[in-house]
Amino acid sequence: MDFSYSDEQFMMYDSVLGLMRQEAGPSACRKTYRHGSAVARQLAGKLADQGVLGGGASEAHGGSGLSLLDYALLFEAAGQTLLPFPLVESFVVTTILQAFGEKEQQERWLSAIVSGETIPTIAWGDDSGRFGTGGVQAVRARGRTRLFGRRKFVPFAEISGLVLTPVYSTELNGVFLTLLDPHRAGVEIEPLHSLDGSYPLASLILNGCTVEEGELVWQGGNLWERALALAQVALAQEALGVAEEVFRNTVEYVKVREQFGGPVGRFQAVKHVAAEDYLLLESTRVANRYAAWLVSEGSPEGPLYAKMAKAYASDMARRVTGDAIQLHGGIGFTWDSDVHLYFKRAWRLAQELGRSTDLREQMARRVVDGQLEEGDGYGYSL
Amino acid sequence: MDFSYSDEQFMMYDSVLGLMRQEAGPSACRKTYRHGSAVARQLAGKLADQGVLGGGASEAHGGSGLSLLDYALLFEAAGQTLLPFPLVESFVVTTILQAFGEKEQQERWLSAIVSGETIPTIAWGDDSGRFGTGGVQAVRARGRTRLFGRRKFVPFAEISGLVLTPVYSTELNGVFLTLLDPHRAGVEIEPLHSLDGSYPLASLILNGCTVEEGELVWQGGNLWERALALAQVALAQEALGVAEEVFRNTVEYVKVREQFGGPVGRFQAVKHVAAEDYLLLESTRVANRYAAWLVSEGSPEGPLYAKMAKAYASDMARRVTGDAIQLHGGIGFTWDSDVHLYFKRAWRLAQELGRSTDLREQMARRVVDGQLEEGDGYGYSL
Amino acid sequence: MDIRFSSEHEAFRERVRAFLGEVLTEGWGTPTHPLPRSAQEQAEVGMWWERTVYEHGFAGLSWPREYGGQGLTWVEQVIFSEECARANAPAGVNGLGKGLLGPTLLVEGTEAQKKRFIPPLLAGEEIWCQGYSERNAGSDLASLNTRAVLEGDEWAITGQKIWTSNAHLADWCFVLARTDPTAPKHRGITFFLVPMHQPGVKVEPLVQLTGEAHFNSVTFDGARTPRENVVGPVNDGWRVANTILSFERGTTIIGRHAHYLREFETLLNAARQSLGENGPLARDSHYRQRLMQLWSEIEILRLHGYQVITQLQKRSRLGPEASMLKLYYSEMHKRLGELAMEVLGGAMPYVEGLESLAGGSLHRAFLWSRAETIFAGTSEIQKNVIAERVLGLPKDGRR
Amino acid sequence: MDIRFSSEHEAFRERVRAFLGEVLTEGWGTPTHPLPRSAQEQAEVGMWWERTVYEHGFAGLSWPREYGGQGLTWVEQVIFSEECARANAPAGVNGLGKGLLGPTLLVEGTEAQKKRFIPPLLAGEEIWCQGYSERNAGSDLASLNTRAVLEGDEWAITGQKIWTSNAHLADWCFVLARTDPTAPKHRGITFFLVPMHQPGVKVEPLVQLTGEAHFNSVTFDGARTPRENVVGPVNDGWRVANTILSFERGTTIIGRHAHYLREFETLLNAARQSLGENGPLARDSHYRQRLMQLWSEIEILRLHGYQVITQLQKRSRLGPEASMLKLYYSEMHKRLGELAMEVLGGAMPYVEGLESLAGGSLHRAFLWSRAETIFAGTSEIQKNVIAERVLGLPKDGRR
Repeated sequence: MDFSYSDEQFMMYDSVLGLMRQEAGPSACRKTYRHGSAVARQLAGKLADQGVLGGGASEAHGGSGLSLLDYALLFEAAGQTLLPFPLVESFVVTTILQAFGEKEQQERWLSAIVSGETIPTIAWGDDSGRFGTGGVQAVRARGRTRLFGRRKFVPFAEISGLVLTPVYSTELNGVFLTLLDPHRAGVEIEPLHSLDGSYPLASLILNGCTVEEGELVWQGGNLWERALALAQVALAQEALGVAEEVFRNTVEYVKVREQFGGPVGRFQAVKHVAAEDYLLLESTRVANRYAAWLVSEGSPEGPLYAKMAKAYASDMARRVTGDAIQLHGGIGFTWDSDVHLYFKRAWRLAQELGRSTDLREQMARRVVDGQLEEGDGYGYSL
Repeated sequence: MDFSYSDEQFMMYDSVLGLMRQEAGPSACRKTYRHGSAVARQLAGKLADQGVLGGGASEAHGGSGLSLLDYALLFEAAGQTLLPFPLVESFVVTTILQAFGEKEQQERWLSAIVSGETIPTIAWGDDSGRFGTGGVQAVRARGRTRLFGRRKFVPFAEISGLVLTPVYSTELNGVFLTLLDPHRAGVEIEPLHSLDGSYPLASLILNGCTVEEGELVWQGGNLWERALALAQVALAQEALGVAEEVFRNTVEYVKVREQFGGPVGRFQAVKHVAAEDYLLLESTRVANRYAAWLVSEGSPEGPLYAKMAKAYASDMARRVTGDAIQLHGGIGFTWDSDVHLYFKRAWRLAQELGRSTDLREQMARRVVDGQLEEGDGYGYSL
Repeated sequence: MDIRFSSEHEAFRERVRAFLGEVLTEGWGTPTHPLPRSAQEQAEVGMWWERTVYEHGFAGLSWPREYGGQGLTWVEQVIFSEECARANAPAGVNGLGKGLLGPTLLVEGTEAQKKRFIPPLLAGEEIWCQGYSERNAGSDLASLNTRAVLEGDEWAITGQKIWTSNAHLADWCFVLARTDPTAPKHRGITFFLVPMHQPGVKVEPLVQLTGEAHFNSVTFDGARTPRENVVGPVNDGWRVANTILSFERGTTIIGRHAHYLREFETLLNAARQSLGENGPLARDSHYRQRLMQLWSEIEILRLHGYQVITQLQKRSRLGPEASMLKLYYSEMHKRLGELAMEVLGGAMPYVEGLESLAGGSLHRAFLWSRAETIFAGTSEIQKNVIAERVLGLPKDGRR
Repeated sequence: MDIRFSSEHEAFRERVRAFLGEVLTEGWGTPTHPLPRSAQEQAEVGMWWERTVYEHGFAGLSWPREYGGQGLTWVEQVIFSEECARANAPAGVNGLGKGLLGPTLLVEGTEAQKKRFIPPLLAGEEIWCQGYSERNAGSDLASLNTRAVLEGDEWAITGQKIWTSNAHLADWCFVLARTDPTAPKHRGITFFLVPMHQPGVKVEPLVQLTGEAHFNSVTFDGARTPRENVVGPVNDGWRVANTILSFERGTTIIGRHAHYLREFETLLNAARQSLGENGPLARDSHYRQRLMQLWSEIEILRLHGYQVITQLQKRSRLGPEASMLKLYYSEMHKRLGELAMEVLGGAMPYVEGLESLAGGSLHRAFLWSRAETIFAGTSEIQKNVIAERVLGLPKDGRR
């Protein structure tokens, strides 16, 4: 019974957090608000130098072959430093390529990703604005496969060299995933102004671009479920990082901000909010850790607990970052204060890959509609 | 524009509250917990003496002919004093009898109710545990109408001489209301232990009892809707009274209860809960007043706002009475403290005539599914 | 009790509608009509609106005729506010002048001050801003450090104020400044009227988290104002500023529900289009519950407004319980904004463009509502006021 | 990280299951099996359970063998707790002895005290109750007024304690009493072990709002205890009582999730049967959301337990952050009870009989949970502890 990260995992966290504090943080975040994804392009090399883009890639491809559990703390660091880079997408793409890609695909892409040369991303949203596999159709004619349709909510599409996107093929009567270079004929990227200006999102419009054999990674919607579970836990960890960073800053602020003859942190109205937020933070921490472990182990329970972690973390982060504005008073509402950067990121994260209510509804289909199975909740899941 | 009760309405409130404080209050409530509805039997005479049972009955029948709006403050007083008597049911029955009964029915029942001789009640619950009109069937054979079935949640059934209950007739293919003396052959009363021991509820089981012509008051489910709207507003007012009474006592308690070298009421943890509760109380007050006015005026908007008032008041009263236990600390958890009497009554009221979620769903059918109509929300409803 | 509007009031409502139909361009207020977006445009429209309302006889509806008001009642005021909200009429730029300074002058001002300042205020000829908060005097406003010193017949004012809305448009500022540094902190403060167009006044924009500069900081560096521009006695400014405050906290809610009801309709429309696991959210019980709870709260705000009007008619003043109304609507509006963002789901981060189901107005409500629970007394301060001044609970350790 | 149980642990779990299957009557723990309802029955079963657990070698699983414990770890403890909850095993009557006094003695007691008191405590031969709170010393426990005076070789104790669970069954009471009235309030308190069976001790039941008398008041009127029954130094009892407290607040959550999961299943069953406007509540999105939120919170409680066990294995003690766990589960349990009552709808007032979909167990959770946020430190006190001792925020005006 050991429910804690290893010393190695903590050491990697410390060193990556150090790098990210230096290279990212509120200033890089603000730069991205102004200049868009170009900032991420610059960050890629620095992250690669420290091996952060190694993700699930094996050592043969220059990667570290690490699991979601190994990476969990790095996503937390990304949240703490408001990293304006698609680290989650990078990790999911390398992990899936390594596990399911053909040798040729791996050789073609993995080392380019690990070195920071190619930034991968994922076309998360379907045409209904949710996170299913719909929206893009593959049409086969004259020996070529062409794609038509639209996917939404694609992070950093403009600087990305590789987009993972699900495609429906009428011919094959099923869903497969494709890895697509978006800078080719028949692909259009439609950037949109986002509330969280440090994480540009775009729509990907496919007007008949061709895909080659090597670009079809794997058939079947299960792989998309797997990508979602990996990313949901990663986002939950990012949300934890976002919230804990602004929470710590807020706690320090209320210790020094004086009103009515003393620090405002002495008032119960402040203390009790801080105590409740702390409890939510620590609860998120254990929920995420468990979900990361289950998903890394390939447990059939993984997706359920990934949803739970994402929903809980999203609700927590929205509340904690909102409280941070309130506890900062007027200053917290200014553009110059960093608080709003965390607040907006928390809300953007919460809406990605399923609203909390959508995730809980998905969970209910198993827990409420199904039967609690032997072992559920009694400590021997997996 | 006059959004306040009249001086006459306030005067009647003061005098009835005085009576109820003397005759009811926590001690009569506790007596009912121990001895059941016999206590209500004794109260009937005293309430009648002061004309409180006059309800909607006209002066010709010894009543006061007052409207729901006129009575609203009396229901508040009933809540404040935890009145263990079916005043709501009495008012609804007299109002409906006066408005829709045949002359003969009125003569037979109204003066008996007004004088306290007969205590009326209503069989609120259908066989599914909700508050529709189902559960009882009328069967006509050999010139007689017989009733079969079960209704639930009948307050003070054991001492009641007259039960208003909806009945479905296959022959007439519709719902009608009947006014039934439950102490006759073919009627069984099944009392059940209730959480709120000061408001005994029972099931009414009809095993083929006969009804006479005069006992069928009116045909049509609309009348049942009307009874519900009247009673929902009355319960909302009762819930307001329950909550405001325990709230006032709690505020006084935290002014004198000392811990850590001073009154606990100086801590923000206490003050802010009190402030939030106060806001909920005052908001309930205006919601109820508006609903009472609309229903009294016969506005088509009445039922919508009756549901709104009931749902809001129920949620408020559960929260305020729960906070009262917490703010009293350990003492609030003892049987000897009166706080739990208010808490249990608030919860019982909240579950009667529709959960808050059921009521909001009913509201949504008009507000969400329908269109907001000209005038809605802009102050010229009715 | 009877809250039907009289036939005179209904006739007034018709007049307001006719006025709005006449002065607003065709289609104004409908979702497809472009509203002013840039700060510059908004300011220009706001200035125009102030003058237009005045010219058509709708400024200062409940204020005395002798100072340029209309001599009517709060009922006309609520009707006017409702109709403006329903038409999505522009926001004026003199809200603090009309909401705070005017009522203060009517009660505390000298006859000369009323004659001098109120008519141009109502006419939109002189715009006002408010110099209350400072960087270290927010919730604890009475600890303000701006100083005023009498030099001959003029006061010289020095210090920095923040959160002064519309200072860049304003002609005058009403300022709280310390005139007796040796007195207890609530005692040595005076209420001044200070002209903005003078060398000793510097205005700088303060960008808020919405990305707009709604607020400013105002630096007074020996700014001058004549001796007669003190409201109330010298060193009695704290009382002057506060006597009117709870009155104002109450009356600012009048008509506000109509504004939120507009936003609710937009939200409802978004919920009909936005999909969740069970189809459109407007068909999902979880969202239906929250929508109806919100609708109930907006309706109850309307009723609180009627209560306030009734009290004003009967007693012409409000008690400290009016403090609760600012707490009520600001916290409610925050919930409205949050629900709206949840409803937008994956599309929520898109503030503009076709992707946004709501055309951006819900985003503004979402972000702006974060400020509403802070300015004009945080929710925490409002709760203290209710607990101490309404419920009589003992003061805590605030000094 | 690896939270799979080892094969040894799984073997232990099998042993526990076998034990429970053997000693509990057929059908025990299933909804149809009548559980003891009267206080008398419950007490008898509780006494029997203490002895049975001991006789089968499951008492004091993580305690040293030399004092009658099993010398195992917290992992065995959590397994035992989980299995007991799953089987709905009876509650013992020596919880405070095992949860609070035993651990206190193990750290603060003399060798003689450990040898004398721990073995009979574990064997269920001596039942303990706790004499901490007084009528005017609840949250502010340190202001207690019970006095102890040394008379020869015995202490004489006088004062009244309340909220002493199981005092009517207890053989001993651990008591905080003031021994130096002139010292600052936290300094003059001593920790005593006092026999209950003596003339100077009077126990009276305190009926709580559930209608049961779970608590008592205990009046000490010159009650005696020998000099050697002081734990820790005289006048140092506040520290003795507190050093172990956050440790205990943490460990009491171990296995608790399994108990709540049982209640959740009952609630789920009720939600499947209970009807709302859209059919069974288990199909209604609003209730599904709340059910899944609650389930998530119960699961997270399980994970908090694993975290505590891991910390105990590595550091063998817990920090003040364990305070948060009592806050967490008590507030969660209150929400569980409230949700259950809402689910029961119109049938909610029926505590017993066929009308109740849940056979009364949810009603008990509902009512009892109101006490859980008050006793052993109110939620407000827990938040103060977190804010001040974990987050380092300044103390407020408490004295």
